[in-house]
Amino acid sequence: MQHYLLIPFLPFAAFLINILFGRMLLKEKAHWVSILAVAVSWVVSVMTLLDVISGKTLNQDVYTWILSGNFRVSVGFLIDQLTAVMLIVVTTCSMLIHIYSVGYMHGDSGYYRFFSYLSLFTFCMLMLVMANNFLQLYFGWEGVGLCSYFLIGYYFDKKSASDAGKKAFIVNRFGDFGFGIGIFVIFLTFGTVYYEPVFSQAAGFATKSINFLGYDLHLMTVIALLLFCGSIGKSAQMPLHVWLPDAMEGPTPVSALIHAATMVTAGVFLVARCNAIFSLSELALTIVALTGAITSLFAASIGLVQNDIKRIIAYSTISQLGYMFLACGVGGYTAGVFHLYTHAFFKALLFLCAGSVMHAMAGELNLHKMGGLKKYMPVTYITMLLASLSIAGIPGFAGFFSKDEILWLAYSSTNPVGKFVWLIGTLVAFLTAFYSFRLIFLTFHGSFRGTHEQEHHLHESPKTMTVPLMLLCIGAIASGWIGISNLIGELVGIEHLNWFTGFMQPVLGHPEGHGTHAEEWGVMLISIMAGVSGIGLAYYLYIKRPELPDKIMAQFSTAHRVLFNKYYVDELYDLLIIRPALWTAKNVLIGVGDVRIIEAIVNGVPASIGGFSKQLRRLQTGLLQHYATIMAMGLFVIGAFMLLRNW
Amino acid sequence: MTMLPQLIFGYFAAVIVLLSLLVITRKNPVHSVMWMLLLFFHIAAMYLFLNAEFIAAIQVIVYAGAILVLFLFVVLLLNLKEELEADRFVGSWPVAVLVSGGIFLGLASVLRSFVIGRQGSFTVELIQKVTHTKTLGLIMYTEYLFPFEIASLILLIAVIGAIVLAKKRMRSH
Amino acid sequence: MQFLMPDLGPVMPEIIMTVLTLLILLADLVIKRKETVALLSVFCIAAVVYSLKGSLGTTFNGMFISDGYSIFFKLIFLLNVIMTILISVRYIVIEKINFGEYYALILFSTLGMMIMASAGDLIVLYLGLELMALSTYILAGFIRYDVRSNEAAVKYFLLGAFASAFLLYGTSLIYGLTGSTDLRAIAGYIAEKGLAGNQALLLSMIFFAVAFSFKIAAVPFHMWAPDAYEGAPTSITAYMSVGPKAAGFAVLGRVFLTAFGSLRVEWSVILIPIAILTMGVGNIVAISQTNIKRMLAYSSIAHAGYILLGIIAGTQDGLASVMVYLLIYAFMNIGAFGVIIMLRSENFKGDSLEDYEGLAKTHPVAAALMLVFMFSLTGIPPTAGFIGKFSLFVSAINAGYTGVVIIAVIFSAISAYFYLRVVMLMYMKEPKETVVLSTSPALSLALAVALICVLAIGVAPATLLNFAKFAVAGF
Amino acid sequence: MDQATVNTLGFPILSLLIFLPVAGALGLLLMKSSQEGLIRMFALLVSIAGFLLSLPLFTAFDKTTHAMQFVERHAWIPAWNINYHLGLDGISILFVLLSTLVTILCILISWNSIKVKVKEFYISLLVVEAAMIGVFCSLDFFLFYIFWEAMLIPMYLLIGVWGGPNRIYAAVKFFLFTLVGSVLMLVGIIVLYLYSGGTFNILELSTRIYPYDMQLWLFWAFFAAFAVKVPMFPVHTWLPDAHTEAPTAGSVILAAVLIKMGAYGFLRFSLPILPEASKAMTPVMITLSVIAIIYGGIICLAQTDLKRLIAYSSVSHMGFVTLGIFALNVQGMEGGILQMINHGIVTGGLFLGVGVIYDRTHTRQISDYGGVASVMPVYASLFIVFTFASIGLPATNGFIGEFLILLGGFKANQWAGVLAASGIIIGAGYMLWLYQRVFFMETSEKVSGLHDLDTRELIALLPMVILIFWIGIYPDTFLGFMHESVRHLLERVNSGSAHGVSVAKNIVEILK
Amino acid sequence: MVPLNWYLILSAAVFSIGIFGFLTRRNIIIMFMSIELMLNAVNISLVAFSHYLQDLRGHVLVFFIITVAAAEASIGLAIIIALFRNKNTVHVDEMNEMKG
Repeated sequence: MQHYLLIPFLPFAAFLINILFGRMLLKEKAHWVSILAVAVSWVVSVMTLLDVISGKTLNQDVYTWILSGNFRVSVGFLIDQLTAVMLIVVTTCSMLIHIYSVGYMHGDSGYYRFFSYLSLFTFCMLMLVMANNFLQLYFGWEGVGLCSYFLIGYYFDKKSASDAGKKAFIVNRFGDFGFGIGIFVIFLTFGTVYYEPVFSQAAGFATKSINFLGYDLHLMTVIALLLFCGSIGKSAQMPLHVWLPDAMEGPTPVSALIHAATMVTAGVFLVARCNAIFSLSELALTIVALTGAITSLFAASIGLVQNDIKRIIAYSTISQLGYMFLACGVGGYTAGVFHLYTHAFFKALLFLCAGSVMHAMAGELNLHKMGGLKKYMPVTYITMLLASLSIAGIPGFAGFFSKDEILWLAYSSTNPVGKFVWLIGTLVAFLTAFYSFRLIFLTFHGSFRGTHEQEHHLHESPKTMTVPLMLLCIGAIASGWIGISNLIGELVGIEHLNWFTGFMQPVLGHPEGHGTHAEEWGVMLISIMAGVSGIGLAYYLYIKRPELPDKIMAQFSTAHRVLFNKYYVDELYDLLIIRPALWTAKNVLIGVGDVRIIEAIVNGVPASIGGFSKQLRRLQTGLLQHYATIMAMGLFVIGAFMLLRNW
Repeated sequence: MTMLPQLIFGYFAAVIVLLSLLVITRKNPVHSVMWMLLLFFHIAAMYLFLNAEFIAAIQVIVYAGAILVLFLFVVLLLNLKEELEADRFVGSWPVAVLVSGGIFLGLASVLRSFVIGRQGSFTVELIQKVTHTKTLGLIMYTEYLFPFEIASLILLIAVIGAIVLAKKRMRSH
Repeated sequence: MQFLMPDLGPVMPEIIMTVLTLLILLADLVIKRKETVALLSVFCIAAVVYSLKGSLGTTFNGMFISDGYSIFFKLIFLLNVIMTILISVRYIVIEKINFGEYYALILFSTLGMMIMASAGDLIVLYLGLELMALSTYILAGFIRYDVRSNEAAVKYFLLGAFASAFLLYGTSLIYGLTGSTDLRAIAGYIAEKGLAGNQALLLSMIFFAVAFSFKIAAVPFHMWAPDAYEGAPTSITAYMSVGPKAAGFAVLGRVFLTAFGSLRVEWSVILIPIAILTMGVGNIVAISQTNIKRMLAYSSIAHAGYILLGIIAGTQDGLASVMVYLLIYAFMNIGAFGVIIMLRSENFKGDSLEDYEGLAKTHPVAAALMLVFMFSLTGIPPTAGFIGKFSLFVSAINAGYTGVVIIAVIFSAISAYFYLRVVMLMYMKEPKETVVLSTSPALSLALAVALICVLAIGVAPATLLNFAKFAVAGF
Repeated sequence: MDQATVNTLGFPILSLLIFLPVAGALGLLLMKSSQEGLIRMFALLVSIAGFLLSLPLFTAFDKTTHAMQFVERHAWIPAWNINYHLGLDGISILFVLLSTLVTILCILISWNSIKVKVKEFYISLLVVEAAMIGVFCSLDFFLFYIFWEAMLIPMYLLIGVWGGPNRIYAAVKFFLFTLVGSVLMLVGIIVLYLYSGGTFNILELSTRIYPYDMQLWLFWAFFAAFAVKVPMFPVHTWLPDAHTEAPTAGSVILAAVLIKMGAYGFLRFSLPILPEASKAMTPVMITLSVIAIIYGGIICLAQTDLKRLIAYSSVSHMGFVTLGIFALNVQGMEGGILQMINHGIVTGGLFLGVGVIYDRTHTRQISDYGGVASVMPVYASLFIVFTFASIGLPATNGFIGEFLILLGGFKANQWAGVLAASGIIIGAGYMLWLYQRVFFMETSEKVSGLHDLDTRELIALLPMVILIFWIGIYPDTFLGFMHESVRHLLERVNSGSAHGVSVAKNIVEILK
Repeated sequence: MVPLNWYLILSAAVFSIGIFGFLTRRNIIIMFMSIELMLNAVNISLVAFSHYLQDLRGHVLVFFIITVAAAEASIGLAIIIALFRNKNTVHVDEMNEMKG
């Protein structure tokens, strides 16, 4: 099974080739290297998946990376069910998006650069999912962050783009801060940072507590929450979600690959990977669930009123990521990963479609400048519609199965907040359907609202772009079929229809819903209702009565403003963190600390010595008598002192 | 009769102190020199009183005869008129009073613990018998030959110095 | 009374020096080229140095002691005078004081120092001191047409005479107390009679401390130094800043450690504040100077403060470090003055700090020399200055004066400021006007010797240290 | 002397390393100032020869022992029992290699930018190199001090003669700051020497036991010298000025090697000689380190001057180093040592990079830049490597060092670990902001039309980039050197503490 | 018999008066004369000591002091004359070319 090494290192080789020779030699042909590499990776991934299905897993060290005292960590790979699924998700999406980019990025001055970043990203993401220890995970984790930084800021001459890249990286660092400390605690607890010994020993520490920063806390809760900090950052959960909408400054394929399908799901992956730890802490799970639920509602509500096509999808991503955490929080790791998997397809598809639209609209992003595009770009329209149906949870589409499983697990969970998060989940399902179709209707239906010039340019995208759309569309529809609820299986008479859950069981365990079949049917029905009614409402508001939204907006202008401004979170951070930091730096640390105190002493002492020197100089008057008097006084003082001392 | 030495000492001491004060307080330097001449004679007399005839002699010959004359020469070179119009003391003289007074008190106060050192062999009788000049000459040219030679060098430099510093040609080529 | 010819062996260097100097004085009458006189002087010194070798011993009833201690000091004096003569040759022509007496007086002055170093009797000490001092007064005022030189001489002379009076008063007191002027006899008598706590003895010691402090220019008896150094001919400034100071330390060490050996506690109580004040005033006032000669005068005051640490330590190591330091100081200080002299030309004083601006650009070699000497004066390794300071500090700490050493090192760090300013002016400023250097082979030789010794002692001080240790062993 | 092994190379490699640059400087001294091309070439050759000469250290070093290697010992000043005693162990060897490498790069980067007093410049540079190597090789405290101080002279000149507009102030500040610190150390050295009965041998001093009170005093005396050099908060203010005003080569040497000497001093002297005091002072040192990390980091946010920002970032990074060292555990200490190397490479690289652009634009104001990445893509991509290494991205050297330090720091003191880790966030903030302002956004007026790196500059920058990844990906090459030495050092520190406890117990008993 | 201390007090008095004169007079020549006063004070005590110690060393020293005083006078006055030639004054307070 040694060929697994090809999976990450081929993209890495592609990266090296592109970055070293791209500018001078490859230029317009740069994509070949990358695509070839990722395609081979994909093939090997599929082979790996087949191996895993046939029961072969692998945990192997390649070489010792860091060795210091009793701390040892290596570059090593763990290939199990979870990894295998992630490999498929990553390589598939990556490959399709690589192909898509050939068309999308055509003619860009940094063509080679773009592909080398994509390859690097693929490498890092694969290192992340294939790691067999926390530190390598961290390596991939930061590596994808780096690529995200590069790709968001790809159009670096735009201030907004470079700002967004920087923001993404720094906000992520806040999460990584906790993640890093989590790794320290893990090492200090278990004496190792390898998954295998950590997870297998975790149960033994279930009741242990730890003195953390002076507080006695439950050990597993501490570790789980610290790790979860990393997840919050990477997966853009509240309160570290602010970077993701801005990340849309990057080229659209990037948004699709990194900020929808793969990188942002790394947080979910982390929680799923560490389920052995999370499961030992009720409190941590509750917090995960609540964070996920609140984030999903929060993001969905913002998504309702945005006008920027990519931002809407971005908020939808945040919302869906929240969903996944919700799932994990109620113990449904499998469901979370399942949603991760389906989401990767339909969300990547949504983004790529949006990219296709942008391509046609010459970079225009405002929904209100679009309309009626379906006749110009039918492939885009249909694929996007199908993706939206999938995200809205319409039965039969991939999103339905994963979402339904999450909601059922939440509903039936023993966790005290289970019912609550179910309620929110259902509400979010409704909102998701609504804004997804608002997007569809405003973009593709009605009449074109842009300029004539734009209208003249409207066209369907080239084959390199539409073919990936269609391929992804298959995923968006069919990817869910491997995890159809056993309930439906019973209905149609197939036992263990939910193959996915079974497949994942060795890694993620098997959560059981605690409820009756009737309840389960009820939950499913409600979720379908939520989706359908969301679509209906969108249809009503944007097709039937297009004048109504403006009225509603006027009616609830305050609410709209709050939502439109994303609850002012960015402004809040600016006020609470950035400004105080800069102010402190300028006025306190430099102004007072360095200048008034340290430098005042540093320069003040010599200055006062200098001043003293000038004063002392004046004693040397040039007058002989004064000299003599000082001498005589010296004699007198010494004499008086000594004589009195020895009286 | 036993009081006589004390009385004589008292006279000389008083006059010496008085003359010293006069020397340093006269505005006219010529007067100072003159008072100093008188002072030196009194000191010489006191040396006689202490059985040091030779010292008394050179006190008169060298100090009064040579050094003071030198002083007088120089004083006469100066512009006396201007001298008489200018202040005689510097502004900081009160400090000097305190300091010099303090030093005097210090010097006087330690005398309390003064003890005389090891007695030598040159008793008054011996010196009177051989005469002071001879005894002094004897040890000067034997025991103190070395310092004596140094003193001769000092005088030599004094000559050189006086010539170098006072001769007419100021610059070399 | 039988007259026995005393043993003249120990005093032979002094005799040779006297005779040769007198011959030079006579030769001066017929020699027109004064450079020849300089050359003769150098030969004279060479002969004296040669004769030092076999001069160990005590003579004139203990009045003259030629031991390792004094021989080491004599080497310093002779080194000092030879360097001074070398840097003077061209300089006194420029200053238009090219008289043969100049050399004779320098030699006599050195003779005085040699006598001081060997003095075993207070009378000899006094006469040696006066021989040195009177010659130096004349030399300080040697530029007769220059008001500053006159002023320097007057101030130096009057204050020097004033200090001599103190010395004499101290001598008379101790004579009265012990009935002797011989240093060892005095020490013996004090020990015998247990006079150590006697107030009169204390007072006498204070007078000696004051008088010697004057000679080494220790605060507050340093007031003459800046003015005298600034006004005197530069070559003489160089000479004065090393020679009389070293001589002062020689007698300070000898008198305080021999005659007043039993008053160690008392005199260290006096000398410690004096040392601290000296370092403080010297270094601090030097900061605000604008004339380099004056700055080096203050620097020389400060160095006296450091050297006092060795005396305060009161051990053989301490004395050895004093000797080592003075020797090193002779090289670096005369080296620095050599560069200053180089800048002096017919119509250019060259003693203002501003004159050094951009020297590295116009005269890189001169600037580099000055750089080395300045860093050595600061005490930065690998120059000799560091070795000197180090040996002083070691002996002082070894004697238990860690606190004083801490103060000393802080002052030596402060001193970096003004030494560095010279380097800064030379290397980091642009030249204002082109300075013409007045070099001569003699000056170059002196500077080369100074440079080589400063670096060589800095890198390989072992020989010098062993020599000093050996020299002081019989003290 | 079981603590030292014989030199297996058969020739006095360390002496050669020290005196080769000195000989080179003397050679330069003999050249005519006008032959600038020849002077540069000669200096370059000397530095390359030095580097090649240092490579045998790398290969011949025996990693399985903590003993000193390549030892040379000759009597030097018998009067004070001072020896010319050189040797390397796992702690010091890497710095020697770093020094020889950095010198080459400095000469390359100064090739065209130094236009006046060229000869003096290269002489100073080579003398600095010799002194740096000497500091790391010395096994005699006196010898160490000589090199330590001797470095001040050429450094003073480098900053003061070839520096920026405010160079004189910076040079004097640098000199006085360090001098005040080191003279206090000198007193400490002498006290130690006298107490130990007259030896300056570091190995011997490191095996003695000293009274606790004395250790405390000595600790602070050493602290004065080392903390200034590091520089630790609050004696760091010379660094921004010195870095900012120094010419590129000066900044690089300062950043890469010179300020390491402070931390090295802690490792070589404070810890092994004064184990109990070091242990007792750990809280203070850790606090100061953490303050430096955060303080230096936040201040960077407000900097408008390119070099000044990097200088303050050095304060922050060196805070990590001291934190690691005083964590007093294996990870912290190895991380600290590695981070010293890393910081040398990364910050050295950053300064090299700044030098490249400064040569073209002659401005250090960040606001004058913008869009450099558009006109100088190769330069931008190398610079971003330095940027991310400075931030501590995994796979760069910065990560390995910082991770180990934080791990060690966290182990020693959780709060310290957590607070210091926040420095990583701040670091990302100011470095990325810096990069954005300089390289991204619209091309500014001053930047437009600049040509990209030429071969010489590329050669100067590439070794640093290679090292960044080498250490980041396979740090064992470097960490491997230190294991034994660090273990030995920690044993010494910890055994010392046992004694300290017993002393304390005795005191308590006596008081009772 | 006159006690030794009487002489010593006298000596101290004259010495102090000499110091006072030296510290206060503007005229250099008078300052110089003050120094001579101080030397004479020393001489008085030395001669007295010699007398009371029955020793001649004091006399020897006085002899040398007088010799040196003579030499000193010739040199000092020569210096003063040189100064007077350039500055046309013998007042110390006009002699502050160098200070600080």
